[in-house]
Amino acid sequence: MATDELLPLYRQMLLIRRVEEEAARAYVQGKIGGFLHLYIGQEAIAVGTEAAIQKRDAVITTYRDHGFALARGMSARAVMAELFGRDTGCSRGLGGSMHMFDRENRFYGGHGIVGGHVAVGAGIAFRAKYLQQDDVTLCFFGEGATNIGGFHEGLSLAGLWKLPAVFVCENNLYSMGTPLVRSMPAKDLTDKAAGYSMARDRFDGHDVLHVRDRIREAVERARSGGGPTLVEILTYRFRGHSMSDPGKYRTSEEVEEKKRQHDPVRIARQGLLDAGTPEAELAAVDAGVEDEVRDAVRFADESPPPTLETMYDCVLAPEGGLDA
Amino acid sequence: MATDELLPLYRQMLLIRRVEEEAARAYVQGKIGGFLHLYIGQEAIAVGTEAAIQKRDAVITTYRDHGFALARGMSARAVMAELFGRDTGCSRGLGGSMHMFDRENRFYGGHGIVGGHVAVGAGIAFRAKYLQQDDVTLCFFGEGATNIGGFHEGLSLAGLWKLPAVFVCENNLYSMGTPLVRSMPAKDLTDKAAGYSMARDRFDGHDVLHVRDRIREAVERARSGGGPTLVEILTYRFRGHSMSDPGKYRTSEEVEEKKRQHDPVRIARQGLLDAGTPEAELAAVDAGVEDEVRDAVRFADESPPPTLETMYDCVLAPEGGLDA
Amino acid sequence: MREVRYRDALREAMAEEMRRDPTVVLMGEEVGHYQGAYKVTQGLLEEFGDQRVIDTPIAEAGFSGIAVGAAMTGLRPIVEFMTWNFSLVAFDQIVNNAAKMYQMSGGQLPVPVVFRGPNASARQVGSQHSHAVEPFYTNVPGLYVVYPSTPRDAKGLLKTAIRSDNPVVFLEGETLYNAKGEVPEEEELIPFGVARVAREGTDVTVVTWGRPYVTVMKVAEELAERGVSCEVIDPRTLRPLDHETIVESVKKTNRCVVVHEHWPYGGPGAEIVDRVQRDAFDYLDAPILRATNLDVPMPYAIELENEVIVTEARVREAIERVCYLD
Amino acid sequence: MREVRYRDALREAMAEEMRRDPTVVLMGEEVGHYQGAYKVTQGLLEEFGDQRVIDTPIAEAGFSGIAVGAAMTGLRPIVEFMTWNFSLVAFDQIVNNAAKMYQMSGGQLPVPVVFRGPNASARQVGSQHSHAVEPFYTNVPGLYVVYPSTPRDAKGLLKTAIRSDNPVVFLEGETLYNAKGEVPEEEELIPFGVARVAREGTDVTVVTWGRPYVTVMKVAEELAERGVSCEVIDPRTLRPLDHETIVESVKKTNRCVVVHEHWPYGGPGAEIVDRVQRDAFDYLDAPILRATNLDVPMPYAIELENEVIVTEARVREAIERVCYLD
Ligand SMILES: Cc1ncc(C[n+]2csc(CCOP(=O)(O)OP(=O)(O)O)c2C)c(N)n1
Ligand SMILES: Cc1ncc(C[n+]2csc(CCOP(=O)(O)OP(=O)(O)O)c2C)c(N)n1
Ligand SMILES: [Mg+2]
Ligand SMILES: [Mg+2]
Repeated sequence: MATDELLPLYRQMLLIRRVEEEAARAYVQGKIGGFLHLYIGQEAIAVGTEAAIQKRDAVITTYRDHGFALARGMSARAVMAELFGRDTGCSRGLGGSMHMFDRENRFYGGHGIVGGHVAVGAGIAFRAKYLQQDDVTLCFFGEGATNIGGFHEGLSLAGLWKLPAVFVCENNLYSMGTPLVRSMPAKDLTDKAAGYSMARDRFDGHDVLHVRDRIREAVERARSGGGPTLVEILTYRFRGHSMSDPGKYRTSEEVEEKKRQHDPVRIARQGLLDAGTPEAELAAVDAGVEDEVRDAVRFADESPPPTLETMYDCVLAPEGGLDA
Repeated sequence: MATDELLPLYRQMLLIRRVEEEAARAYVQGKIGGFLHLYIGQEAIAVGTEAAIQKRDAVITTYRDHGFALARGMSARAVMAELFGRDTGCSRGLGGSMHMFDRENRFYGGHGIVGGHVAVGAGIAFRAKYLQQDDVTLCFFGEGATNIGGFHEGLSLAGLWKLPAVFVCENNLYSMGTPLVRSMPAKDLTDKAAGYSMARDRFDGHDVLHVRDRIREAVERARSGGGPTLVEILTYRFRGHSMSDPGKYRTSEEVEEKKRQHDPVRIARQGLLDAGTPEAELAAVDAGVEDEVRDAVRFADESPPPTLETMYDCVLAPEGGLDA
Repeated sequence: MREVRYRDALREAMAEEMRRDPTVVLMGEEVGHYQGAYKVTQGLLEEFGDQRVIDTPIAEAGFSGIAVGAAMTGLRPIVEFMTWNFSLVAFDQIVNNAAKMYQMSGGQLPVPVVFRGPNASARQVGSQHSHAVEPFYTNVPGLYVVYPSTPRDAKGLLKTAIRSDNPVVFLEGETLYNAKGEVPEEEELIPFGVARVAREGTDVTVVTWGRPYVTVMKVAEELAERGVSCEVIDPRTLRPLDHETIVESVKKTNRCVVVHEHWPYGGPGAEIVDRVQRDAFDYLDAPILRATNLDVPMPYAIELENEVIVTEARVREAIERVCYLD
Repeated sequence: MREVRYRDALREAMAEEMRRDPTVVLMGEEVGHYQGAYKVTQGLLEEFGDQRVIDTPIAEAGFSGIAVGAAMTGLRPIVEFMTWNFSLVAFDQIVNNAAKMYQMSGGQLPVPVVFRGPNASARQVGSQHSHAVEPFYTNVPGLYVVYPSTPRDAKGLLKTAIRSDNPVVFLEGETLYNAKGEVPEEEELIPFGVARVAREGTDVTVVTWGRPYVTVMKVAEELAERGVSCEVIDPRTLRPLDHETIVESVKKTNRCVVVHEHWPYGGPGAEIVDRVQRDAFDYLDAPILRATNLDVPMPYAIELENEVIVTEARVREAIERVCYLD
């Protein structure tokens, strides 16, 4: 086990975890409104993916997007300020929790319509192929998205046109209150891959290095012209679907058991300790994360909301700006 | 070979063939407008299906619907009058070629949006299951429909809920001018079945008795609670996509070869002759069909167009009519 | 009369109709075990079982199409969209299948289906989740479009919708779910196409529906203190639209303001203006004005959203302007 | 000036822009090998190759989404819908992704995409294939909606659309494809948001677009012989709508008729009425009237379709009525 590889990934996962926890707190305090979908429990996927890809690769996901935003390199400040609806947020307070974007870091959102972003992801990959650029697009969605037309059409076209993309289902076993058995006709999601003439992979998503290695395979396939892969990663969300979910559809025993067995942050920390990393070193990392999160909250608190002018400016792009 | 089984099927296929040919003629004469999608070459599917099912079973299909309308028992008069836009047509001249309906014979159209009717077909099957009726719904579509969301959602729900339905792809190798290779990611459409947790079948569709027997298997599975089947039938259309298709995307050699090898009407006729049916008996059948078709054209010609009142009456159903 | 919440009034309507008619079946995301994303269907699974209260996967076009097919052949499905925003992926099913099946079949196949769910802003849920969809559906012949503003109307209209032999687009105000109002104990079926005069007045006719109804009633109270008498009309069904009632009112007041949450371009807002100027032209003492949401995708930030959603200030200003009070 | 068909004018626009800018890519069903279902893209595959002229499977939501994703990241896709009817299955992609990406991303991601194709009745193709979709798309901020009525406008506006950094809904009159008209040899970019006065007149302002433009011009000629002088205004872009030009005209003529093919409820038809009565109230000598398609799903029978599509008789009658000639 290479602790120098794992340590930064641990830090990144912890940062996501702590940002989410603070967001939950701020939500209860009324500083964040609307829907807030936390990524707690699934951190190894965003962070493991980032470790497997290049900066030039593209990522697009659902409304459960804070983890990817941070993993891609967005600052905790920009995330928190967006959640607080501030002009300094990554989407200038116009997007909110579900619509984080970071063009610089090639993070293409943050989408609210289940399945709606899958073809958009395929389109980002289409551009790479068209311009003969060698980046790969990673498109994430929940297992609940796999019955909807948008999923099917995005994968059909990507498979047909051999686009350089990886389609990753974060199967956290629930789609809001709906357990897998009530939403998925196939036993194994990747049974669908053959119908799209795609490669497939399926694995557990709680060990961040494992995620990295398996995602890397699919990314390499896409980059080398081997076409897209349909990947299913088994995971679990420790919180409700969103902050307004009372979570009655599963027992607290089930959730506690999962937390004990499958917490990616805890697993990584234990891995580091087992590999000989001194507790003090980890404590220093933890403290650094705390500072970063505290700073982010303060920053968000102190930032101004967007103005009406910003709002009007963001309806249509100024003409001629793209060619300039 | 049971000629008494085959003869009526031959007659039915010939009727479809001749109605289509006369429709093509009437189209050129300007008596039929809009789109006209002929079923010529695919007759064994509609007729073989009808031979496999019960009157109480339901059929729903695309715009290429005249064959199914006739196979279900609609009169040639009602078909031709609809094509001519007459009040005596099966849809009172409001629907036209693409929207033939026959509630009595449980023929549920005649739909113009590719993929749009697939979930509707699943809904007819849903009703059967809900009311604990034992009819089966057969839903037909072209291979071009298999990339669209409507197809996916209909099949996903039918597979998940084990609806008593059979989903049949009439794979005639072209979707308008698009050959299979440019539209289908998977090699074999039924590779998709596993993703919907469905049974599958795939066979050639030019021998009407073979179609009957294979469809019967899927229907029995559905009727006995075994859930839906995804069936792919390989076929060919001898005419253009619609009357306005110049058909430049395939060679006349290809079409002629197919006509020689795979004409279901000719195959059935030859089968009857080979089994000892006297030519005179077949000639009598042929003549009967001619009379029926000629009568249908005359009937359509002489029928009045629908009135404005009919048109207004068919926007919304009169309230209270269903419960009465 | 007893007080009932808008949310509960809707549930009562469904429960009563499901008791009455075994062909009524409810389907949608999280309508059953979860008790409804907005709890409108709470308790229905327990009472009617999972054959009649059906949790669907996320496949709006799929289950809308299933509902149409079932409705064509003997059932009366109620489809809940978790929100109307998600009807956009089922748009073709509603516009091309539900609305046209009866016509395409030459009158053979009525489609008694109700599509219902919360519409318009749910507060701070961003631009993909804040649509007021009435401009899309009111345009389409073959559909009824209903939009109750009070618990009583919610119940009485939903019962009518469920018994209707035609497809109904039933829009509920998401921010009205907690609103309380009087609802009779006894059965009440409110007919489509009949507007309700919510407040009588003499100086100006204000037409409104959905959440802005609350805003308008409040502004009307305030203006009454300042001596301006507003007649408030709630169309209740947007398609068909009872413009006669509106026109009669305008003939009396000679002024008209239309207030709504949908984007300003077109829709029922503009349609009402069109019909009023056409049929009450000689009676109008001022141009008809509209107070609407701003013409932008909904922003997340609360300060902005508060400006975008039609405000009391904009309603007041429009009324003052048509009354030449400014 | 040379005469060019509307269909060819559109092709010229695409070909010229594709020559100019390698990031322009065209995709849709049958646009390549088949040369376009309506032959608008004829020859483009041969000139630009199959990397830039892409035949898609039938998956409107899929390729619309792909176009949005490609546009967000550097391409300028043109999406051809075989007809706009089929955009209904891609409705969410246009309304929720194309129109909102720039806003949701706080101004980071412009979406320079053009969605184009034939709109409205193609004659006798039945109710699922005869939609005039402008009421759906004009409602949505974040989109441009363009609808040329002449070959010259078709070319000049499509070039502007392709160069625009924002999503454009570009509606072509299916029954205008064969219409001929003058189109300059030299490059012309026609700006969005500027209406065209197609015919000057003094007695009544007639606003129209799409196929009814032809009908209106014909009726205007006839009425001229009877001494009624029509000013005909073609908005060209429906969103943004140049209502100033219309209002100025009405201030001169004091009468207004709006003629369109979309269903009567709402849409640009009602929106134009709304703005005119609002901004030219004191100038109006008669109510504004509309002549429109009838409010029914399109019937197949030719005799009925001829009645449903806005007729010369209805246009004439509306003009006569606002001029009090009846
Ligand atoms: C088209 C559409 N339908 C419904 C919703 C409401 N909705 C948001 S998230 C969600 C559940 C999605 O579950 P899953 O795909 O498993 O992702 P997870 O939330 O578990 O990450 C639903 C039903 C939506 N956003 N879009
Ligand atoms: C959603 C949609 N997109 C496009 C069309 C136009 N269209 C009609 S039929 C057709 C080809 C369908 O091919 P296939 O499914 O193979 O059926 P076939 O015509 O061969 O029977 C197309 C593109 C349509 N009707 N609906
Ligand atoms: Mg999930
Ligand atoms: Mg085909």
